[in-house]
Amino acid sequence: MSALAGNYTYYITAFLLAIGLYGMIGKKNLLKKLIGMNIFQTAIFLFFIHGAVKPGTTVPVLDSRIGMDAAAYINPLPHVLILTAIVVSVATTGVALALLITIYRRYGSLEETTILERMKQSS
Amino acid sequence: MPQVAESYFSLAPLAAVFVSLIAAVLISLSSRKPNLRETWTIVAALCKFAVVSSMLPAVLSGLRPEITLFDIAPGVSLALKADPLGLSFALSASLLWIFTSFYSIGYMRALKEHDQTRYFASFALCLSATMGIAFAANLMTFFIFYEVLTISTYPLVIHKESPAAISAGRKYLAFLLSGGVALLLAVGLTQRVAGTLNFTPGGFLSVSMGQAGLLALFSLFLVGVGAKSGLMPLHSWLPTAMIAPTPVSALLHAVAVVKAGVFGFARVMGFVFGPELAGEIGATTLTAVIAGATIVIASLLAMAQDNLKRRLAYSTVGHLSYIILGTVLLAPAGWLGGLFHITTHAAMKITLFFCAGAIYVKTGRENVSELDGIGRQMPITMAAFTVGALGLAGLPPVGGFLSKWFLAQGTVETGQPILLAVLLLSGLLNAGYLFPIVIRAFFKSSKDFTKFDEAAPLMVVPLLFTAAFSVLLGIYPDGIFHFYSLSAEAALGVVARGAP
Amino acid sequence: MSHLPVLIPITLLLSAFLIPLAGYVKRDFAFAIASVGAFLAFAFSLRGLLMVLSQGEIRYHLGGWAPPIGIEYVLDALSAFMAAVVTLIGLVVLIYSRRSVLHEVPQRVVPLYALAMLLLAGLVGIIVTGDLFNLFVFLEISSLSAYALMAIGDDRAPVASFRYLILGSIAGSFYVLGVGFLYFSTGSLNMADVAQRLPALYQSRAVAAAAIFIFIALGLKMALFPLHLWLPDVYTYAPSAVTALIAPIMTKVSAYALIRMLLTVFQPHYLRDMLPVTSVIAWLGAAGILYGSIMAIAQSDFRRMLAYSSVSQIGYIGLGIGLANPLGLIGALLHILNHAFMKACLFLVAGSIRFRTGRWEVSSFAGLGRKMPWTMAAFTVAALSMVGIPPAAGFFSKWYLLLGGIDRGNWFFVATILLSSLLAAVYFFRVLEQVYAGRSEESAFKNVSDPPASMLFPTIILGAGVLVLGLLNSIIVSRILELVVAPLNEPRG
Amino acid sequence: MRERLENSVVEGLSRFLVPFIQIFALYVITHGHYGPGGGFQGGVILAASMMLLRLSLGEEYEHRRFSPTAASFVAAVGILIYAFAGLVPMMFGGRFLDYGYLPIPGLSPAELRYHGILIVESGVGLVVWGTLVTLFDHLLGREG
Repeated sequence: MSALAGNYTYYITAFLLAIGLYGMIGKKNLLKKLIGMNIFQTAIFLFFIHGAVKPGTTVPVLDSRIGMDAAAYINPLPHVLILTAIVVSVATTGVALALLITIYRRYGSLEETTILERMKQSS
Repeated sequence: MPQVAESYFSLAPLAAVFVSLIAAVLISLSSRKPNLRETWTIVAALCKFAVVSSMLPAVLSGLRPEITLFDIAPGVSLALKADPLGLSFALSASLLWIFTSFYSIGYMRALKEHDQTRYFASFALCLSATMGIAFAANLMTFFIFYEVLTISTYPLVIHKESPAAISAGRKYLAFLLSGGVALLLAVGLTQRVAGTLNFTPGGFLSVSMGQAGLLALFSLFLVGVGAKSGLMPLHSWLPTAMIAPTPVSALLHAVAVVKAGVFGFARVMGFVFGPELAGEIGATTLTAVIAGATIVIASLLAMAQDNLKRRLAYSTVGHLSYIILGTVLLAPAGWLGGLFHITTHAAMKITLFFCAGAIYVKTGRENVSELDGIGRQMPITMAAFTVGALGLAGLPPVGGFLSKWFLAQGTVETGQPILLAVLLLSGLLNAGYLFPIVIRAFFKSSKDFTKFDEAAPLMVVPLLFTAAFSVLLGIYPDGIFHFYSLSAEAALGVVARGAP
Repeated sequence: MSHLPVLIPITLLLSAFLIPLAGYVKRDFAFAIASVGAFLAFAFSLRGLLMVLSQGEIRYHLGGWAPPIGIEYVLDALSAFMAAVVTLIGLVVLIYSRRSVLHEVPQRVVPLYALAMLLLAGLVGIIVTGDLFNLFVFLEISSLSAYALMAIGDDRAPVASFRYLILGSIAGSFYVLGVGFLYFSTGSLNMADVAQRLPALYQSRAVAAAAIFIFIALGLKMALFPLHLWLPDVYTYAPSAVTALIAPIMTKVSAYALIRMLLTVFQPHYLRDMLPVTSVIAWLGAAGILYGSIMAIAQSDFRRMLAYSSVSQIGYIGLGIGLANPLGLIGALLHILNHAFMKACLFLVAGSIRFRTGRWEVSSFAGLGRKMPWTMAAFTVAALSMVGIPPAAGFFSKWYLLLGGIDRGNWFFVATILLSSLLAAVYFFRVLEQVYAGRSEESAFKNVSDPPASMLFPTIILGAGVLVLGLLNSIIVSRILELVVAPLNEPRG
Repeated sequence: MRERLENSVVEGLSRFLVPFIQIFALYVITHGHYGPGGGFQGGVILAASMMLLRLSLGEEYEHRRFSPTAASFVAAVGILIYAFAGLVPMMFGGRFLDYGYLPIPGLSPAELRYHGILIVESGVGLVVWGTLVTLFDHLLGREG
């Protein structure tokens, strides 16, 4: 179990990645694909956050009690990276939702199968 | 031994290529004024011939006009150089282009063909590509103009725009592009194996590069160049391309395009591998077998063709293999015969195609069976046809006899009786499929050809000129344009590993 | 300290921000700012290229933070060459797009140009950045603007764009995952710094995982063969000006990133000998060449045919990278340039045909040869170049790839390169036949003629460019590309 | 959703809450550079307050107070502030985004970096605010 203790988050990340990937590729409903994408991206955020953690350290905000010793703070860089990744994820989801709305307005459904049928009929 | 030739910088080879390139542009721009357009073609033909013949004295005295433009790829430059072999091919092509331009003006106007601008522009483009092939100094330049020639002939093959023409175009492209791809691989391999692509008389490859590899490389070259020179398995595009207008079949499919293939073969055999190396790796026997077979089978097939142009096409396939046969014999006479046949065959075959065109324009008849008694109506045309037929069969007064004579001499010197037999047999076969036409024209009578009624002078005069030219080549081969000495010097250069 | 490396992306970003403002005042300002921005960016990248060739690479770090902490922008032979190509094609297509956009999506002009500039900024950012994570940010900027641009098209465009969004974000996330693995094993994000720290870690599985994730991600963005599923629909349903902007450069920039990873980050020795990554790419590239050509033959819609031919041409670039020998890589890099010109010209012709006749099926092109002579002349030159007929540019990239394949001694690759030019001949000459020798029955094309000068002139420039590139390719190769492939010449030790 | 919600409790509550939300949003923006928060988060809170008003008090009323064109105008201005905060140092000898070279008199480079971040954060706040409100209007707006 010691192997699991130290890095159980990696297993969770891998598990979430698998769910997200399945959601994106397996599901037929476009909105479910979008949800799958968000799960996928959250898994990666988890992976980065876990990478930044040092046992027994605190939030990387300068605290007079702890002083300037870097070892006392967790590694702030992955957090910054993930902040940007979150912005990107939100933007992608925003664009995806806008696309889904136009698709829904045009085809009246978000099921890929019905959309493809209606596309064939109209072409 | 002619002294070692040194090359001097001269713009002439480049000018030869550019003359018809500029003409092609001018032609396409002056599409609304037919007369101006036609004058561009004729002016370009005359200038090109002048430029090419201006190099004649220099090349004969052993100099080599050369121009290196720029590096087309690291280590490989776009370079043009006029050596005897290249000059004799360019000279015959440009001379015959003059006659063909007059002839095609008459032909196109007589039949009121559509899209004449595209026709004349691509014709000019083909000629500039032919000049590029003739004067290419290395394999890369040769390959570039080789492919440009394939593409610029395509619009001429599909000129009729009928479904048959389009499928002929597809077949034409399928064969020639696949040949081009094989040639590209061969050139690539040569670049990697030998490091250089420049033509050097006597070849620059050496047996140290592996016997089997070299034979494989040679067979790639054989396929690449063979497609255009109508070697037997790869020839079937030529008869179907006869759907093109007759001047196209006359100049391109008898003189420029197919001769480019055979000329390329001579370059590969003489200037890349070298006759001795080719002999060592067994390439000569391989080619001799294919060429011999092509000659015999093509002549037999020619007999079976009723359509006149298809019969001439198969005869071209046969005669091209004469030239290939010449390059296979290790004796200077063999090479001389082969190279000289490039010019003589061009003159004779173009005459026959011109006659076929004149007959078609005047009587609308294409098949040999419908030509009974045509001699009464078109005696001049049929007279020229007879001259051409005599030459092709290898009878004395016409040039064809001389080239066949040297070829035969070559086979005797190298002791190859089978090839000698093939040559003689094919002479008979040629007679077999050409003389019946002459006999049918003059000695059979028919009611619809009674009064004298020749085609337009614009077509008949070029006809007579080419016939006269073939006879000139027969009687006084080293005549005005020294074709004989050009071929002789090229042959000596290659076989005796002497001057380039 | 020259500002060039950062000036190229900024001018594009700035004009992307100015366009919405100017758009309120007057719609035409959008096009004006876009073309000024693109022209400035091209001028800077050209100047950068000349400076790099004379003085060597230019390094620039942002915000005063010296590398490896700060984000570093690098203009070396490879990135300056790519920046010049991308901005030039962007400029030419932008000039072309004015009339075409007004014709197809008149009510979306301002957002379209803002997004186009953002797309160009993102692509140029990927090229110029020397920081692994910054590359992810620019990758997402360009992808997001591409998703939005592609959705502007007709009814089926949003569906195609959504599928591309899903696949694109998978690629982006894989890339971030790969960078995460690299960061946690080497402790740095700067490419040069990571490159120094990696050799010691070549045995670790994390670095191997990073390499695999990054190459899958870039392979997907590059539409390398099995990962190309998004490409055909997107190129077919997006507005023609958008496809003309995206097709020639977007996949090439991911190919550039792949080459940057091969040459700079993971040394070629690692990816070629220790991990079979390059040979996998080579085999995928070769398979892509054949798949793309065969699928292109099967299409009747002209845009779809060009889309599949893009898949096969990207296969060439993949093959060139996969060969990982100097000549192969020169072939790949030259093909990035050649294909950008050829594909841009072909899509501009497609746009002009749509602008005049509104039809896409090849069968409806009968008689266009006479009605649109100049456009079809440019099309013929580009088509012949795609088939690989010398002296057009397409032939020479095939020439180097061929030599690279022969050097590598892999006859399947050599055969694929040669066979594909025959396959390309099939589907391009089928169109040429239709254009020049087709019988046009319906009289619908009575008043069809060449498109207006602002559309025709860029098409002609690109067509002529293909020829000029062919003749001058050895200057490009010897002056620029040979510098780029120098690291490949190291012994295999 | 688009008409005025005739429900006094929701209206009264939202009228009461919105000012406090907006002040908190400004607090988050301005304290972003050394504490949790920053331009992005502040902008989101600001936009949320706008959406709350749009949802509760109905679209027509709110559009007069903060119309969609104004929203995208604010977004454009915000991004330009950010861009010029990056460009201006380049004109004064620094590198792109190097706030130490901002031409504000009487401040040492360290303080300049401190305030530079504030300018950038306010720019980002405006952008996020404008963009999210535009996004909200388009997603729920009438025109397609």
